[in-house]
Amino acid sequence: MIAHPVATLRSYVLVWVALIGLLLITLGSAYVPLGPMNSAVNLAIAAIKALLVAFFFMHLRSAHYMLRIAAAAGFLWLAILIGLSLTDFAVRY
Amino acid sequence: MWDFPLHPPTDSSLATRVDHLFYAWLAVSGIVTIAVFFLIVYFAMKYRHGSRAARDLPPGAKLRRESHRIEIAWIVTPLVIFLGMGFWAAGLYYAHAAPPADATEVYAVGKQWMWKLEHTGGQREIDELHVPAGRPVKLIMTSQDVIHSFFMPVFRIKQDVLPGRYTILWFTADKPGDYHVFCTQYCGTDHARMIGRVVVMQPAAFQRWLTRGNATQSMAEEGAARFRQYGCSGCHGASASVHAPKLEGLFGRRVQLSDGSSVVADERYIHDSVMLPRKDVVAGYEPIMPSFQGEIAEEDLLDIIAYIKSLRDATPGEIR
Amino acid sequence: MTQAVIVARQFDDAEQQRKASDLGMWVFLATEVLFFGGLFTAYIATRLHDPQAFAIASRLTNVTLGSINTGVLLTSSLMMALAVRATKLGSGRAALGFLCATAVLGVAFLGIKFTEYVLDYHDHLVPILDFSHPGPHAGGVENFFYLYFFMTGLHSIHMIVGIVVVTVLAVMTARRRFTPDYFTPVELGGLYWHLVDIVWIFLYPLLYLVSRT
Amino acid sequence: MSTDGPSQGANSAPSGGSAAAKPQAWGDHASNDGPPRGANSAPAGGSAAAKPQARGNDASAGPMPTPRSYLDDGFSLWSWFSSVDHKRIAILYAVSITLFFFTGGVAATLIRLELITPAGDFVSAETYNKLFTMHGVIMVWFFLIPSIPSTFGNFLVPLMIGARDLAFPKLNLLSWYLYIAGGLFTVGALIAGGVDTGWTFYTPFSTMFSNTHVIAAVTGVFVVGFSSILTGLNFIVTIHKMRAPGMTWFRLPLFIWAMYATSIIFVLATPVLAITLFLLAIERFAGVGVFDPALGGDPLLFQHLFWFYSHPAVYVMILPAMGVASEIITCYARKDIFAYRSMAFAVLAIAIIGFLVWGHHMFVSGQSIYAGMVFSILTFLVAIPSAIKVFNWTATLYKGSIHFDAPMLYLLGFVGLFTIGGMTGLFLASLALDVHLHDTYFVIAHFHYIMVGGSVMAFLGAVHFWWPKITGRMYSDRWARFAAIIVFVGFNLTFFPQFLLGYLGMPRRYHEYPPEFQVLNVLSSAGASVLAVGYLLPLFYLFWSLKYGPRAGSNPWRATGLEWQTPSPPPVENFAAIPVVTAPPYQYSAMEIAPQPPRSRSAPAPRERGEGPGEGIPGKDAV
Repeated sequence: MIAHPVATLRSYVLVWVALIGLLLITLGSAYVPLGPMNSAVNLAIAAIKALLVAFFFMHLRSAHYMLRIAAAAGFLWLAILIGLSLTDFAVRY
Repeated sequence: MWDFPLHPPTDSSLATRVDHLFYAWLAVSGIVTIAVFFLIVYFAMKYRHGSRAARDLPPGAKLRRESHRIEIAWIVTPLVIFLGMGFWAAGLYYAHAAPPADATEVYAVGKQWMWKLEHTGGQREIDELHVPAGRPVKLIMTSQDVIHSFFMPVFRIKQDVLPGRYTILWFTADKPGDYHVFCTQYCGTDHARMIGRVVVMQPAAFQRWLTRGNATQSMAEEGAARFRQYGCSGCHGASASVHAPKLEGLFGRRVQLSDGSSVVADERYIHDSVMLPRKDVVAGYEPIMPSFQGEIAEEDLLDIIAYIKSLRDATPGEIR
Repeated sequence: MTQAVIVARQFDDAEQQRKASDLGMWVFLATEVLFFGGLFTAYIATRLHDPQAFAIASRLTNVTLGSINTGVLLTSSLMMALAVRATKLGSGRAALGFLCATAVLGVAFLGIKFTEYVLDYHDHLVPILDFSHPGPHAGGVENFFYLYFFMTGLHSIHMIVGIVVVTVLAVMTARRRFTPDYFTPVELGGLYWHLVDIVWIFLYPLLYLVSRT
Repeated sequence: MSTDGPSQGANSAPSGGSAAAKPQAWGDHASNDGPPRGANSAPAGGSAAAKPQARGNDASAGPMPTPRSYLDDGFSLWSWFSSVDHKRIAILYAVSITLFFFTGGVAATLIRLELITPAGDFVSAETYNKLFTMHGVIMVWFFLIPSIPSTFGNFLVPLMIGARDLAFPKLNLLSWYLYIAGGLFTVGALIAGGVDTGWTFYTPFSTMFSNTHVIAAVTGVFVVGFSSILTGLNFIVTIHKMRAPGMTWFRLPLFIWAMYATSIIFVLATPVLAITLFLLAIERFAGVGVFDPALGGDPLLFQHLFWFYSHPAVYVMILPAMGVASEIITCYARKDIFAYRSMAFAVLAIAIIGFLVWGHHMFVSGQSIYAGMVFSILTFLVAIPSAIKVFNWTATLYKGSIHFDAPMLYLLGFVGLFTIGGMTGLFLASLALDVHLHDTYFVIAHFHYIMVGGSVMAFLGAVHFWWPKITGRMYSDRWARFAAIIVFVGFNLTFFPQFLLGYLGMPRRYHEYPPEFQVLNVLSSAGASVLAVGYLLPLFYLFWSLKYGPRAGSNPWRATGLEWQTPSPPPVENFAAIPVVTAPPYQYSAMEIAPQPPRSRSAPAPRERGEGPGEGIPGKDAV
């Protein structure tokens, strides 16, 4: 029988606490006038939350590198789609 | 039967420069293609099965070293040549995109399936464009329905014509002639019939054509009439009781908007203000203007734009 | 090694089968990222086209319900993660409980979302069905809500699929189909659930928090 | 031949005799500076050792009669429609894409007939528009994109890497059903009256102005997209996780590398198309949406999203063809591929850079000129790996021992036509030149050189190369070579005049045209009739071979791939025992140099390297 390693209950709960904390921070920061930085802060927090979910809940932290590449590829290609179309949208409007 | 053309007519210096680029590419690609074909045929014959050609290859290490060198050579060489050609083409493209300030303006509206053109003097044409030789001409184009594309092979230029936007195209014809205009963006049933002529005339003849033309009044005058016909003057006129922005001296000026941003009042701004009046509301005014989307034809709107342009140097109160 | 694992004919052993399923799921998740990615691109282009409209429209969304829903979904993700953990540890009862909690939270999310939709409808904010917006930027606001319903609607469809999957997993767990050696379906179902959660993590600031100041 | 060990039992071809040639390339030929080592005389032991099998399987139970081939595994229609065997699914695909190919071909024929005269006198404008739309939609999504991946990819990926099947056989069958469902929607749209938007579905024409069955057609494409995604997913997982022992990444045949690169595109590009078409359908249905300028939407957004998929999709069409070329050219040149690693990296580079260049379809669309410049430069970068591939194929011929069987003729044609297609692509990547050439027949000619001159030539080459493996029968090589030459000539006659037409300025999608373009159009139509003959010929002699063709041995071409180590047609389980791989692919040179003496030996000794049939044309006497 292969023992499949599992993380502790505590670590899962801590990640959840962090997620809820970040949710409150992002909600709060939205009411602080920062100009265009509001969106940047919100998206940065969203990215952190997504990474927490991916690394801990989805076990990317201990996953085979191939799975990490597959996970990264989706986001990398999305970055290509958005980044290169911004060469048009960001300039033209 | 065999007297068909192999080369399109050329009537502008830009077209000649594009031709040079074309022939340069033809040379580069011709050399590569012929080399590949020659090598395939040569190897195929020399090394056909059963031939007596020597087939000894150098030993492994040396072979690898040599093939690495060959690999690098045929990565770097084409890359340098291709990028060089690419920058050459990009420079020309930039010239395509930058019309001179003194260009003669002609307005074009594409609609299924015809081109409507209007000169600033008010001369209207359908599927025909008369232009003077030797003078830069700038087309300001929009579409009333789907995407079209205005293509003049003789000048080697085309540009898509989009609804809700103005795109431009410019050229300077060298000599008189009569050439094709095609719509190259598929636009529905009679796409293939959305063709026309561009007639390049000597400047003097062009002037005669302009005066002889069908214009009863200039575009701006026509626009003034439309301005009243569509009821614009009811609010934007001098005697209006409604609190609406004044349009005298507007064109080309920077306008403060209600949301704190500002825009330059160009063709697109005026177009959007009429069609999408709630998009950009001038600071200090209520968003009460109705949309004219679907009410006003694009070519009438171009007249109105020409009218507002003509008021560039006017003082408030001139609009009646 | 116990014999509980059924190995399909094309695989050598359970290990190969499990790794293949894992990789397959992650590749599928990458396609999901780009499926939603097209919408995010459309969102960015439309927002850049008329940023004020998006600021105005975002203020019309119900940030209270949206934030609560985010919390609900994050919690459901925790439950799902714990269900996977319990399955791996072989405690079927705990796993069943966590799976049920996940499904219930998922249903709660959809309930809250539906409430929001109803409120939006009363506010005439549903393009196609009933949309009217006074003031400037009406077109841009309508486009925002078009995207809002498209994106959250597509997300909700994914949630429904996820709830069905989790329910099936719960039934299988109740029938003791999983062992510490065979838990691939639970793990894959969990990955799907978490990805749907990640999509929402990005939707939340883009739809609810554009301009609250 | 029956003296082979149990692990090779599968290899005794039904006919016996010299046909059961056993390749050695999988033996250890790593150094070719000396007499071949033991591997050469012990093919069974050296190259394919039985692998402990996870589960009892009667195939490994010792010497036994020829295992049941996949073709004999049930004869009812249902046994085909419910099969999860990758080889049967490949056949299902092959039959369906052939039907779609000829449907699309009929549309092309009618288009060329219409264009013989400048006036629109053969069909009406509406009909013409529907014809080129159906030609595009069917050829792109129902023929070219699934062509090589879904047929040869499905058939060969497990065989080439030494697996029993793809990782997810049921998903594989599902993807065929999705393909058929998508096809039914599209054919439904065709029967119900057609679609006239062009295969590009540009908004706002497709959303607000067309009066045809756009939503049905778009649904068909949406559904078939998921078929592509599932196929790609299956291949990626299979290639990662199911390779035979010893089959390291750099021992993979280049066809597998090409399939892997293709799958990346399937998986990462297709979902964007799906969501874009979804947005389009809703927008058409509801009259509201983000592509509509009336609300401040942007039709160029549609074009960006569409080409983000559709440009990489072009590489979906050509990358598998490149994989086929690498297999076939090495085999008939009897020489190792030149620079294997750079060939492998080049396909990956093409797949990845191919995602960065979509904006070159939009140089005159009204996108920003900065976008134009960025996309133009990136486009030149993708030309480099493509050029490497062409040069390396050519270099592979150098000092080879070249046979001119039909597959080789097709693939030499492929290299030439792909070169022309690729080089003319550089014209179009050049910004200022594209302004003139965009949306003219120059573009039509360019992409037909890539897709028809490239992909279809390679597809036909692959059909001829693997036909003996798939069906167990040999076709008439004479007829096949004749057809290959007809296709090459007909193709050039059809499409070369279109380059000239394009430079003259003839726009695409024109039902009528100015009279000065007629001569070139007539030439093109004449070429199309020759091309049609070239495409119909294989139907006859290939069907003939199914019944009357001599039986093929397991390896009629003396090729090195693992797929040639198993009988033709392969048994249900692919391999009696999973082979163990000990050497890189394509070791043809070693195979050629070493056994000169055995070459003329008439009766190969047992456990000796089997000799290809008589001089020159392998497979000729495979009775």
